[in-house]
Amino acid sequence: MLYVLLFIPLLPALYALRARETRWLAGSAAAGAVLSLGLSLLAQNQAAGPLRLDGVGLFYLLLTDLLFALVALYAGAYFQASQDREAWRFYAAGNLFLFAMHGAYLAHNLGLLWIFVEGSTLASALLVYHRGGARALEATWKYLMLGSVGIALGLIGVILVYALLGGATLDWQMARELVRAANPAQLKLAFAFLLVGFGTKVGLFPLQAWLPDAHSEAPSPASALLSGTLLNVAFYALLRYAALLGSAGLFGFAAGFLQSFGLASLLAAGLFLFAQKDYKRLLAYSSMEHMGLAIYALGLGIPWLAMLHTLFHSLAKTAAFLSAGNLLLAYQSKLIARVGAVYRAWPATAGLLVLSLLSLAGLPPFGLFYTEFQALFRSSPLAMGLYLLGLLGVFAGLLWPLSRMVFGEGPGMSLGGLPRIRALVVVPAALVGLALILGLFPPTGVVEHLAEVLSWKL
Amino acid sequence: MNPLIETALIFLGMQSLLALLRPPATGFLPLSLGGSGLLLLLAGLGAWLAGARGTPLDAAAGFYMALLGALYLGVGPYLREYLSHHEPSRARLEAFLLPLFAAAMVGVLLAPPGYAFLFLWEGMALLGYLLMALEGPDGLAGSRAFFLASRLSGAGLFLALILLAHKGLRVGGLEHLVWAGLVLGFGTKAALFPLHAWLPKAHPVAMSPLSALLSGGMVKLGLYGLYRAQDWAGPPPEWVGWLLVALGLAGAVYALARGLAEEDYKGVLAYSSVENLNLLLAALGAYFLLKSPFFLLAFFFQQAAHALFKGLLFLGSGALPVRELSRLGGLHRLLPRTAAWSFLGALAAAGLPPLAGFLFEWYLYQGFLAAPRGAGASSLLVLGVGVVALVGALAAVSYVRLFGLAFLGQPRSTQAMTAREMGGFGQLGLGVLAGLLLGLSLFPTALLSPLKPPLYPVLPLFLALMGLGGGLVYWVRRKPQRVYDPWDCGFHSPDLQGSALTPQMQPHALGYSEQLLRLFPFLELKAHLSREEMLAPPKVRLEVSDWLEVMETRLTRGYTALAHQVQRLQSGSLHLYLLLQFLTLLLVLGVVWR
Amino acid sequence: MVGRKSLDALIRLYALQNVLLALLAFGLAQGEWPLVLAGLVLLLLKGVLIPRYLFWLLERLGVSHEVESYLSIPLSLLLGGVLVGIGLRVGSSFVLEGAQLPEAVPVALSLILLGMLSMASRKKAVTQVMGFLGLENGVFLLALAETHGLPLFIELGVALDAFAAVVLAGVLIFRIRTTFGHIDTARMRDLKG
Amino acid sequence: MSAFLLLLLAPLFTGSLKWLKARLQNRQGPDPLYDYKNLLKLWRKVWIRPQGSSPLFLLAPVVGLLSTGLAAVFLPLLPGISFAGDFLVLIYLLNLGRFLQVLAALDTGSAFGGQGSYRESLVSVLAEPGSVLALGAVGLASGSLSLAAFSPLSPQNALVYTLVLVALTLALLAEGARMPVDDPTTHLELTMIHEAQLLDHSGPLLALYELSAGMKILVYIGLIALLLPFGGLSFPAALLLAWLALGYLETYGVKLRYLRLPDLMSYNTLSGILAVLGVVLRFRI
Repeated sequence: MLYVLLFIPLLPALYALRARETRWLAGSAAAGAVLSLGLSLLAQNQAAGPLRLDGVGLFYLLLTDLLFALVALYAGAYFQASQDREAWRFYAAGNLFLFAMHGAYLAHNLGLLWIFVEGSTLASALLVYHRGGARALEATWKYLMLGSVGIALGLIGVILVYALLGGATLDWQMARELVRAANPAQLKLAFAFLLVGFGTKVGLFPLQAWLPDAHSEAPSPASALLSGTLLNVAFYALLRYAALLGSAGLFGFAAGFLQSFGLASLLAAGLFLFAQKDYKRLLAYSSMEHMGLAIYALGLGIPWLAMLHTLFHSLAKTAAFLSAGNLLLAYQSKLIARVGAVYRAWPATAGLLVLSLLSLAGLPPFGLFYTEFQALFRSSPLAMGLYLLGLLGVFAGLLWPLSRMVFGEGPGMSLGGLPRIRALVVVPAALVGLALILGLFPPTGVVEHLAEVLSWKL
Repeated sequence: MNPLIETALIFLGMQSLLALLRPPATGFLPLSLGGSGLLLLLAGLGAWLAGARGTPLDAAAGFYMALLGALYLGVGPYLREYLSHHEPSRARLEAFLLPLFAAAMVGVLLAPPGYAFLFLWEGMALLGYLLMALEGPDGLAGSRAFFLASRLSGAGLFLALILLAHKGLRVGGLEHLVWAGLVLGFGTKAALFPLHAWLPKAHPVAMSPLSALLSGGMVKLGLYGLYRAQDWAGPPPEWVGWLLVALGLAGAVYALARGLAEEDYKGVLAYSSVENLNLLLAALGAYFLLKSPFFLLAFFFQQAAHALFKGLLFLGSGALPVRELSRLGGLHRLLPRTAAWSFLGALAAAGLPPLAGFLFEWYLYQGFLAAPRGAGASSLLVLGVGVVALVGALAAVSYVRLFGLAFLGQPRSTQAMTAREMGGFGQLGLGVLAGLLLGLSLFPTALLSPLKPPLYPVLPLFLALMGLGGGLVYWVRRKPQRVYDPWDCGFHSPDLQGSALTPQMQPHALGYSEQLLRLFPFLELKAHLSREEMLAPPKVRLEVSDWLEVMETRLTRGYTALAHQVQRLQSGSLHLYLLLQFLTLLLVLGVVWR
Repeated sequence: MVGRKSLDALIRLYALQNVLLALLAFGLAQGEWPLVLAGLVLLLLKGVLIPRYLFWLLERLGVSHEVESYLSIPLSLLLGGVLVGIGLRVGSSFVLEGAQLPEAVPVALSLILLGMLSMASRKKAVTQVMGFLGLENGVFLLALAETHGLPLFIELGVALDAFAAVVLAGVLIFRIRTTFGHIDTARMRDLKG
Repeated sequence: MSAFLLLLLAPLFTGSLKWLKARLQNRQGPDPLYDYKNLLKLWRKVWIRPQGSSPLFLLAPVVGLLSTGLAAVFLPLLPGISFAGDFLVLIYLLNLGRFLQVLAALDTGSAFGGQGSYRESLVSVLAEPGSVLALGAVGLASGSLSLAAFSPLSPQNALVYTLVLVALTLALLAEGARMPVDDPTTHLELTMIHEAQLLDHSGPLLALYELSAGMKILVYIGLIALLLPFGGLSFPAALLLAWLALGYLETYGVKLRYLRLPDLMSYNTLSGILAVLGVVLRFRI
């Protein structure tokens, strides 16, 4: 069953190489994702070979499949509206990407996890590249280089961990048992490599360089996938390793790093956001902020909180990127200064943009407000101060573009021929609605329950 | 919970729902918003007068709830008329958001300090922002400033309330940190100088009923928080009192002076709000220091009074055709009722007996005069008397200028000749607030009875003024009179049509206060001479530069420069990125080794 | 690898390095078939396939076979020397208990550092790929030195990933050549801020 | 009670002051009772309502007189109403009158009215802190905030009271629109402060204004009288002193440039501040 689950996405990927009709491509991709969504619910706690689906994996798998299905539907409308004849590239690469994601979440082996994370990098590089062009090429190249180096550093970490486990196994369950006997000093060393390696992919502060480039140059549905799902997978890897360190009794050591990197990302994101001129880069830096916050929450030793944070972030950010896609369709420019008066030109998109951005800014009634509150609640006064400062900076950075684009001056009604395809609005609306509901009733208990498999020890 | 409050909240919820389902649903506003206002007024007054303690409705919270209720009662009918002039799509959104905003404010009063409080606090800010942002490009800067300040306020509260929740942590200096957070959080919302900068930007751009709710209601919640925080965090450290008094008094003078340099009608009102709030904060601070009942009386009474008269004035401003004072004038002819309501509001706001504003100053003076004697620092509080007197005088001038330039004299522009009076519902809303204001002025004990207030003979004074004044007016009116043009130094000639006076000969908005502004060193007056044509007489344009605003601009510029510096890390050079990655690795490894 | 100015020489050096690595793997294998297999794959993939691919690439690209760097050759050598020094100096703390070949650990570290140096300093896209490959080799050597070698399927997966990355990079280099007319990554600086 | 007294005395005071000034300037001068006649004459005249003026035009003189009169009610020259904080009500009632007067000056939209309006505003801002502080200081020194309980000048409080008297005198000059703050006899509109606001009021309205202006001066004289140590004779003494001093001042003094007013009035504020501090920090001579 798990193998079926693993390979499901390859079918639509193969189909995408042959078919050219956008509607069918979107349908098949979404169907694949929905199918695996259902299957994964049935497959919890099953194991097969190096694969095993535990609570945390299930959580992220469900999230990924859900987002992928929605984004695939949206992408159908998006490529149709932008008259892109090469949508199949997106679906082929996207499904390959989904395959890698499935692999990563199903893998119960740290080595296999690494392989699939690297695979997701490659597949997502294809997503970023899409149809090419100078800027996309530049972004892809930088992404590939930085990502590869990062992941290679991560591999060093994996190797060191493997060696520390006595070269016996990389299986997650057994590793947790064995790691207690490992030399702590050298485990720390291994963690340093893992942190920088996977941290590059998560987009933590001084390692984030690829992130805004890739997010801004990819087609909007791909940006949504990158931000909503790709960052999660690297985060997931770090989550596993942090748990491993926890089993070894070294969590305190990891916590310092995680918290520092988290706060650094948050604070830096505020400054990056403040001077941003391109709204897709803006959203990318916001991703850096939220991954920083998730890492920080992880550093606090509350995995369920970090998971919840990534969940809310994924929902909101996907909605935001999809709304940004609508903007791009309507205004044909990624510059904030070129967009204005969206609330008159396209009220539905304006509403979605406002809600998703406010959600990202951590305002109630959305979930990020809850997770940020919980994280603050467990912080020391100093960290709390920095955290609040960072949140303010980020908010200041997001607020102006939001006001400017949605309510500021612009062409108003005169935008000719808006794409009137329902999915362009319905999909992000579904995401925002979900974010709203989950924000009002945060599924804390469920996530806590799922995170129990990490058997977190401080 | 109190069934009255529940019903009121249901009313508000229903209104929002209706706006969603059967747009624009503005017709229900008098009933829903106004009705909920009445219920809240009753429920709040009940709790306040009964002196309830703790949950569900504390006496202090009840006071504020009554205050909000009174505002809703007036704004509800007014809003129905006001929104009917908006496009239906926008009116629908406003009819949806406004009740939610109103409900959030009520919720803040009911919420215990903690997650729910912060949730509602930030939600309130969010709704306020959205309502303001719907104004479009004009409201951009204002709504942004409002939201930013709200988040700053939220940050302070996050800090304070979370530390408060960790009871075990409260050792040593943490107490001070809690209060610092509270002062930052609630102070920003209550426009504590110099954190007030957002208010004069935000309130003028909001639509008039919203300005009334913001200025009359929302900012008071900051004061509520600071007062109520005594229950949550225990008595404040001494520095809190001193800080509030010092900043409050300084801010009151500053705001009035700055308001005199303001040309926007609602801007002047906003600065007046800043003044009142700062004076209230000073009163609260002095209460923290001296525990004198006079300050408490002043504090509570003026909040109610300010809510009513500022609500009245802001609602009245909705009928103005333009906001610039230098383009208004003579509006009493076109808007006789609005002029009358605004006049009542201005009298109260200027702190003149027998209306409510004076009683506040009366209490404040007595409080400051009762400061302890001797060498202690608190004896210096007596100088507050002088500041209050200055503030009183400045406030009077400010309102003379506001009302005089807008409603009296000759119209200064063609727009000022096209104003239209509000219809029945609008007048009803204004009338409700005016009635409440008058009632509060004449029967202050009805509200203040829990505090056992001393009073001056306000009712006899009022009756004497009305009786004798009415008699005299009647008498004089019956005397022979003629209608003639105003005195123009005899330049009047039959060739000219009527008087030789032109509207441009009236004092200009800045000209009126120019001499006064020169008294205040933080305001720099600059006169610009400009000629439209070669031989035309030069026009003098006065410009005020405000030291505080200059600082603010510099701060923003500095921050932007910093952001640009940081952005240079993302220079586009892959090699730099790789180097950064390498250095990060080395850094982390270095830390591990150490 | 740091000092040479010719790309061809660089690729040959890389091939040689891989052959040596493969031999090392055989040496350490002690008859264990997974290691032998891994060594074989390595030999095939990295010793033969990738160098050939790179040569083919260079030919098709029609760019000069010269290394362009931010650093002059002496400086580059100097820095390389320093990094090797660091690698050898701190290498000991990377030697884990039960390492197979403790002596190789510092060498592996030096390789990794040198790989990163060449990636960060060299301008041509191809040279950056070369740097990455050097880095990868360092990682592989480390794996060999520290452990028995990773489990087979992991090893294969890793190799496949590396190969895919290089192929993808090659495709991208082609596109870069056709789009920009050069393969100088230092001049691709449109995306900033 | 005091209100009626002041109402009756006001025209006498202003009228005789004109007479005194004329005499000091070697002129014949009007009858000291001239103002009574003048007021009566004005009261009987037709009044002009300027084109487009508002009800405030009529209301201002009425309220002006009433508020001054009601303020005088709290002046305990004759037995009247008294309570803690009554001096504040007194001051603010005067403010009420001025508020309407200044507004009404803007009503006609004439250039001079506006000018007078903002000049008067400046004067009020300059004068008010000093007078309130001064009266507050007296209240503190007497241990009661009610005018009736104000203790008179004595060696113990001499320093404070001197300061208070300086402040109140300056306030009298400013609020009463006398030299050197304002010139009540000027006929040049450009230099007017108080008179400029009355330009359009005529007949009975002008009469009301004149009467209340006179009363306002007397109220301040009454306040000063409260501080004098002559018992029942304090008020007549204060009246006499003020009468002489004003006559003298307006004969030999010159009007201060309007822009220099803040310089003069800063003495007022300073005295007020010092007086209050003197009480609180117990300054002694």
